[in-house]
Amino acid sequence: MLLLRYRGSEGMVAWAFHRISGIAIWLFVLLHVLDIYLAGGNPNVYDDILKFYASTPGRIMEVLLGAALLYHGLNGLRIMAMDFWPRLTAYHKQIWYANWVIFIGVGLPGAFVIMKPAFGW
Amino acid sequence: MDYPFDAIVVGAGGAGLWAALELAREGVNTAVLTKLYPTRSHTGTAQGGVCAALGNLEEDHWEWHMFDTVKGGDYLVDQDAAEVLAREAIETVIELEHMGLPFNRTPDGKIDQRKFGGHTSNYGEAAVRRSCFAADRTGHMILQTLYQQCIKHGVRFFDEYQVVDLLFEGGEPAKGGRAAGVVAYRVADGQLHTFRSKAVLLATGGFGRMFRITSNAHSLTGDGVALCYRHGIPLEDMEFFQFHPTGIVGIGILLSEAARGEGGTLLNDKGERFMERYAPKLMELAPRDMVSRAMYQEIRAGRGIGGKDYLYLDVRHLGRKVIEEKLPDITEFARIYEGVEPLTEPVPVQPTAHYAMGGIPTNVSAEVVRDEKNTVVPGLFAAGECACVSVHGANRLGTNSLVDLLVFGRRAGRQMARYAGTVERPGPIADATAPVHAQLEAIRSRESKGESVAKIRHELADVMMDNVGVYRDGRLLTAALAKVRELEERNGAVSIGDCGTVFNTDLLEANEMGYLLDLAEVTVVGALARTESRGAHSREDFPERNDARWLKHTLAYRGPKGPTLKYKPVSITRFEPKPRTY
Amino acid sequence: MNVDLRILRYDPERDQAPHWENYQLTVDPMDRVLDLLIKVKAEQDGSLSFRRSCGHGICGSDAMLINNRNRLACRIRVDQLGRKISVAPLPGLPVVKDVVVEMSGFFGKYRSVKPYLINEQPEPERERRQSPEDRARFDDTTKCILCAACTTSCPSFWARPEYVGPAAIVQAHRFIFDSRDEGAAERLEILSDEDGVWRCRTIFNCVEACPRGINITRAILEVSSAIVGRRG
Amino acid sequence: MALYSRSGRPKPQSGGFELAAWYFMRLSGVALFFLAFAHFSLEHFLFDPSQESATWIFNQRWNSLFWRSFDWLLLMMVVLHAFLGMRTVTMDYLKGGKRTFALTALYLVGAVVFVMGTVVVLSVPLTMPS
Ligand SMILES: Cc1cc2nc3c(=O)[nH]c(=O)nc-3n(C[C@H](O)[C@H](O)[C@H](O)COP(=O)(O)OP(=O)(O)OC[C@H]3O[C@@H](n4cnc5c(N)ncnc54)[C@H](O)[C@@H]3O)c2cc1C
Ligand code: HEM
Ligand code: SF4
Ligand code: F3S
Ligand code: FES
Repeated sequence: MLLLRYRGSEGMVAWAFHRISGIAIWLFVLLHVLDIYLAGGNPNVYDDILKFYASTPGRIMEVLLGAALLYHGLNGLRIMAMDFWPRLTAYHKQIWYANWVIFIGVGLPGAFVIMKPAFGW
Repeated sequence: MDYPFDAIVVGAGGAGLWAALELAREGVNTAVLTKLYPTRSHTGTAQGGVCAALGNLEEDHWEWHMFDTVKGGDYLVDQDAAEVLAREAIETVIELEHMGLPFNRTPDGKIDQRKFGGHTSNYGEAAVRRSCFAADRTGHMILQTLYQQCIKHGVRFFDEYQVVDLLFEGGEPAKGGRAAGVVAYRVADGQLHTFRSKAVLLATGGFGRMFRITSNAHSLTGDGVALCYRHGIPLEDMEFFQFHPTGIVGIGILLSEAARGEGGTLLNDKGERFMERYAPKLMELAPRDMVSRAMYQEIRAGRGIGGKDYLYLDVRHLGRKVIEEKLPDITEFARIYEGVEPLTEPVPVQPTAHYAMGGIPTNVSAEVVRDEKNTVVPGLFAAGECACVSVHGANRLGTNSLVDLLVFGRRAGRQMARYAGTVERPGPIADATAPVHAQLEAIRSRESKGESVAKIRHELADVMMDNVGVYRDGRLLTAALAKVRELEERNGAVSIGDCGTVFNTDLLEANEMGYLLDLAEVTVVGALARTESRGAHSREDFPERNDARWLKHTLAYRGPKGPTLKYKPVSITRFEPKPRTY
Repeated sequence: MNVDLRILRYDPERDQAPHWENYQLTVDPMDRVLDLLIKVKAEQDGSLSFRRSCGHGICGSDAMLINNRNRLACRIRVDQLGRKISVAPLPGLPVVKDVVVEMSGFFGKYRSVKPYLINEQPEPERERRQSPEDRARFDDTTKCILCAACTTSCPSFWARPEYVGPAAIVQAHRFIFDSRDEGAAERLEILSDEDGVWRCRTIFNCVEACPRGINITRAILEVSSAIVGRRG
Repeated sequence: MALYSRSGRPKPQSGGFELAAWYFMRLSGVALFFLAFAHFSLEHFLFDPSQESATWIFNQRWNSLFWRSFDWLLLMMVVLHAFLGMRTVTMDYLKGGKRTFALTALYLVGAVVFVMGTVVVLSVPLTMPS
């Protein structure tokens, strides 16, 4: 598999993550629309689903979803910035690293807030 | 396969492509055959520029350019040809601009020009800005631009078709035969094809690969020149081979004269600008033969860097801006291939085998001529480095090769179009491929017990470099001749490691080795005979130029016992020979 | 220094499929991979096929996959790679033999973008004028040597071989942004096609691979911006 | 061997659509950046799933035209953005019949999700007794 063998650099990793996170979010959205649809028809089932979201595995899933969304969103902005100001391509790696700084800076506290109830805090 | 065409161009460097373009514009049914993809041709490596007396920055005249060419060539230049070169340089450069070549520009938008070795104002007074350039990628841009235009005009290319024989109708050229086409080996599958044609142009480039340290591509093995020689056409002035002063130590990759044109200097071990002793007026911008000799003398006198066989090229004082904007590629080369940073360190350099002044004799219409009386071989043309018009005489000036390609490539195309309109296409030739087929099969079928081609190649490169280099003498040349003949003998029994048909480069390299050996022999024999020093040919046993005896072109014919030499006069129209000082 | 050289060999007349062969060599750290290949061919196996010409990164003959990255064999030194070196053909193109790949598709795409100056105005007596700034506008993309390292490093091209590819876009860019050229509209039309610039996912493998240091992605995005600007 | 030579092809086929899709990916991307993060923050930081229930949704969240429109806009953007994105991914890795099949499935699922979401958003009565 070329994709795994070829030694790309930051740009290739950024793209791979973007693609993977995009697909992951899409799968979640499918699920989410389904559950909210059920809520319309049968509120009790929906309450059960919400319980899952509030459980520890549910929270881990939410953290992962948030991470995917955050990465995808930040990298999406990176791509768009370059689309509209092509000279930024010279700094594509730096922007990517900046994205990670934001990702950690926003993501860690966010994850903490979401996970807090799971530890009973 | 048998392909009928009206014109065939062998080689897709600058010369071949411009000829093809002219033919396409005239609507002649043309094929270009090239052993490499066209954009891989060696023209693409030319860095410095192409001279034309545009006078964009200071006063300049084509007569001055012509004079410099004649003097630079140590008066062995045919002056009628030099006049054509200098005059038409101007219109061809303008035409290239119209084709889209991205020249560097002056602030008012004209083509920018810079100084180059041996190019002067007012017949030798001072260096003049005559070289038109596109950074240090002039050759690359010429090659690309011409290829682009060929695409635009729908030229038909046969990429990776290596021409291995020439076809004649009505006997060999010496018997009055006319060119009838070529035999080509398709590299991808090993098939032989015949291409029949009214007119055939050879534009196969040089043959620097016979030397160990050379700026030339691996593919420059003199195919077209050797094929002519094998068909009885004499070769002209082969003893003149130019050594460029600034090659990368050990491997010969070129650091363009542009570095000196922009103000770079040459230093010896003591940090002296030694050129002031050899050419006080032009200094580092003296013609290449002189600078290379000066370097050899410094090295011999023990003033090479650390006593070794190289010197320094120093561009540090030019500043980052000039270095990065005007000399980007050669800066890269120094970094990659020597691990040296030109911004802060001087770059080690040594002379490198660079350019063949000699080659297939032609007239100013690029028609191949076959004897002292300049009898034309009908339908056979040559242009570019493989040809000898002769505009470079005993030593080519920097940038004049590109001018040569443009001017005579264009002339070749136009003359071929005219000629093709006047004759019938040759008919199919029985067994056209048989001789080469036998020749290639002989190599292919040899048992893998013999020596390898690589061994012969190394030995040839060594002896040519050491004995037939910048300085020569009778003893060294005699020894070289014996060695070359021994190698020819041994080459008859080499074996190869690939017997297949698909992309068999082993077979082709073995075949090319034969060409190089032929040409090496002619070079040595010519050099041994010429008992004078002129331009790039410097005999230590005959250090003076001798116009009374040697102001004439060598013609080497293939004979049963090696080359036989004849001579033909030099055409002198405007400038009488004078001593050559700078 | 000793190196382990691994080459992905394939001879269609003998082999079913490509396979790795190992070669032990004693070399100088300043040697380039091309020197190694020449050495193997001279001393160990004459049947090894590869393209080469200029030997110094100008002709574009010897782009190949070296240590899992596209580069020119004549521009990469042993000391930059270490003791283990692997050499394979450019990815994504049909293999002819060993590291030689079929280039006609690549050049076909190059031709499809009209890579030549289009200007039907009568030619002036002297050169057309162009300011140094206008000249600088497209300088980067004039450097391309059509080595194919970029196009064959692009995951988008691997996925869809129909993608016109970075090299062809670079060539188009060189003309679209040349103040003397009048064919920009035609080229933008060609490149706005579904296999044109939109296939670029800003992966930057091309930039990383380009031996001429061209900022290819910038060129591609400038072309797509030009398309957007023209239509939008 | 001229497997993927494009030379000589006279006119591009679907330039307009590709351009529109490219453009829309960017526009919807910007929109989503705000919408999706607002949505995610609302559900996870302002509130927490443990405090939420179906009734909460109907009574609080969706008892406002603004939030309903907000969620519906989000849904619309997500569906279009993600489906254009998935279209690219599908076209990259699938060929021939498989590609046609996957694309059709994708469009169907897209339409279904769109309809389902819209139905929920519209069918819940706006004012319910608290
Ligand atoms: C490093 C370097 C820098 C230079 N810089 C300058 C400079 O600044 N200015 C200047 O004026 N000159 C310069 N020169 C010299 C000049 O570039 C060359 O002399 C010139 O480009 C030769 O062009 P050509 O068209 O004759 O042949 P090439 O460009 O060498 O092309 C030869 C063609 O012939 C084809 N061919 C060869 N054999 C066969 C065969 N058997 N069958 C089919 N095809 C064949 C090849 O495929 C190729 O297409 C430089 C040379 C070098 C080496
Ligand atoms: C948070 C804000 C978002 C931004 C800024 C954003 C931005 C982008 C951009 C610019 C692209 C185009 C990439 C390219 O052309 O190379 C893209 C692709 C994609 N997006 Fe988003 N997006 C966002 C949210 C989402 C969401 C919520 C989903 C899923 C439901 C999603 C799924 C996808 C998919 C599947 C792709 C295609 C990936 C690919 O081609 O590799 N995106 N996104
Ligand atoms: S853009 Fe760079 S990598 Fe691509 S073909 Fe041109 S030179 Fe090679
Ligand atoms: S690698 Fe490919 S996706 Fe674009 S940035 Fe380069 S062309
Ligand atoms: S041999 Fe010319 S680029 Fe490597």
